[in-house]
Amino acid sequence: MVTRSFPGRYDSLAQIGEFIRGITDKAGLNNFAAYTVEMAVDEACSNIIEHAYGAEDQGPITCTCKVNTKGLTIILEDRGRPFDPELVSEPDVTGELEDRPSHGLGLFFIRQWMDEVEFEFESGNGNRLTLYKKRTTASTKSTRQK
Amino acid sequence: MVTRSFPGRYDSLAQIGEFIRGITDKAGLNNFAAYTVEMAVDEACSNIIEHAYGAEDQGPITCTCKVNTKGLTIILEDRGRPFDPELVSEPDVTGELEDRPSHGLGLFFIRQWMDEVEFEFESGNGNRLTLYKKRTTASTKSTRQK
Amino acid sequence: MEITHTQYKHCDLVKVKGRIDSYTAPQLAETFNKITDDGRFKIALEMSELDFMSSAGLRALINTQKVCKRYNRGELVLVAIPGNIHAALDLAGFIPLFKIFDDVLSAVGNF
Amino acid sequence: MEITHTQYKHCDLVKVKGRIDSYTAPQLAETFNKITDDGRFKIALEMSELDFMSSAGLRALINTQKVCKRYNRGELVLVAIPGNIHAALDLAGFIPLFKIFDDVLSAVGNF
Ligand SMILES: Nc1ncnc2c1ncn2[C@@H]1O[C@H](COP(=O)(O)OP(=O)(O)O)[C@@H](O)[C@H]1O
Ligand SMILES: Nc1ncnc2c1ncn2[C@@H]1O[C@H](COP(=O)(O)OP(=O)(O)O)[C@@H](O)[C@H]1O
Repeated sequence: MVTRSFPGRYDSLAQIGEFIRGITDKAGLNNFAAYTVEMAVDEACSNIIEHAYGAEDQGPITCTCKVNTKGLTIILEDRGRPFDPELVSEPDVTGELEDRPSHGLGLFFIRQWMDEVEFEFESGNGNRLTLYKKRTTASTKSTRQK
Repeated sequence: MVTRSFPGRYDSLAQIGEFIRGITDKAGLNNFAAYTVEMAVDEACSNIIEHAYGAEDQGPITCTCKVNTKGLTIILEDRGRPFDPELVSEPDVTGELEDRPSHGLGLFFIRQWMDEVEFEFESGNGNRLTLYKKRTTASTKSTRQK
Repeated sequence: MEITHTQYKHCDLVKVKGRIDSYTAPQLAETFNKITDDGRFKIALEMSELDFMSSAGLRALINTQKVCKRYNRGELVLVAIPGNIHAALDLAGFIPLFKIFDDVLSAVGNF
Repeated sequence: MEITHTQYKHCDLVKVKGRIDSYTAPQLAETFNKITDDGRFKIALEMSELDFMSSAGLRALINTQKVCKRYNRGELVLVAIPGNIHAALDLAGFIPLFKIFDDVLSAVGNF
């Protein structure tokens, strides 16, 4: 288990990405699985800064990673406002160009690309987002090949 | 001294070029000097086929090469009609596009790029064109570097 | 992120390298805006050296495509999309919205 | 000699490799003629892999340039000219008659 805290700023995103790539490497995820984790975490952290904190420099993002034989768990914690993801509807990803929303893809990517996604809010403790990515056969194989 | 004979056909030109590159390599000419010799010989052989023989497959082109410390001599012989190069005037290489001739550059390249050019005709023996290319300091240097 | 912009006779080529996330995407959007504000709506985005693109980057793409395609005056085309980014564009349903080219020459030549 | 011809929206790209002499130049001339007979007069000739060009090749260039430039309808531009061939074009006084580009992208983008 590794925990690291980052300032809630957009220029932390590149460092968070690097940190996550280190973890996905160690977990032996294949290139594409690693990319989906990096992207899901990036989307979640952007949302924390933009929506939970409402601006940059309002608080930290804490990132805890656990690797086991079955997969990789990443927990993101912030002290911003609570959020009920159930209220967010799926974006239109099939309509004509003019009907396409330019917002609302972040959560969609997180849900599509992670195997489990859980949002929790405890007053006093803030928000906790748990992302879980299973090892696929392919990724296990690519680990063995190393 | 090396002598080789080629059929007076346009598809001999590539082989003649290869033969000449072999000679310029052996003579240690630098890349550009070698190119000018290859081009002069190509122009001369094209003229032999087109003008001296008047068509393909009318006779051979004989190519004799001599290398010495001062430079490279190439003698091209054919059995086609005689030719007085004094009658050919220099092409216009400075005018407007519309005034530029599309013919008449071959002889010009031969004369500009070789150090000595001599046309001879002996009835019964046909034409003999002697091309001489001096070694330049640069080419001698590049030989020494080898 | 590193952006290079070259203006050709009939189109603009934007090459983006590195990472597009919420921090850097505004620069890409600004590059596109400068081009379209100039009345130029034929844009090729070269992505071969792009490592990462979040939904902030997708936002810049879709917004620019809307501006470019309006009144049929042009379009944004995508060039040399890396595999992972292609998968993201695909999941977002962007593939039918953009012409895709393998190399810049065909992209620029298409305008 | 090997010739590749690609038609783009605003121009045609001809790439020639190997050796242009009296034997092969007619093929190059024919490629150019097919393009101009099609009513297309903006042509880029990519020469980076050309080893040799005799005056027969120069002839094809100048004839095509005359056809292309007539009525201001286009031009033949030269791309990535190898050093020795550049020297020959220079000696023949061709340099002022052709726009020259370092790479195909700028050549195609210029049309
Ligand atoms: N961590 C969060 N805290 C509060 N609200 C959030 C959070 N994440 C997402 N949201 C809400 O869900 C919406 C959809 O989020 P998302 O799909 O990431 O798209 P976007 O951020 O582009 O709007 C956001 O507009 C916001 O209202
Ligand atoms: N070997 C030759 N035999 C006879 N006539 C020649 C020969 N070489 C050149 N000529 C004459 O000199 C002219 C100029 O030759 P050149 O400069 O090579 O241009 P081109 O062959 O393109 O006409 C030719 O048109 C031809 O009339």
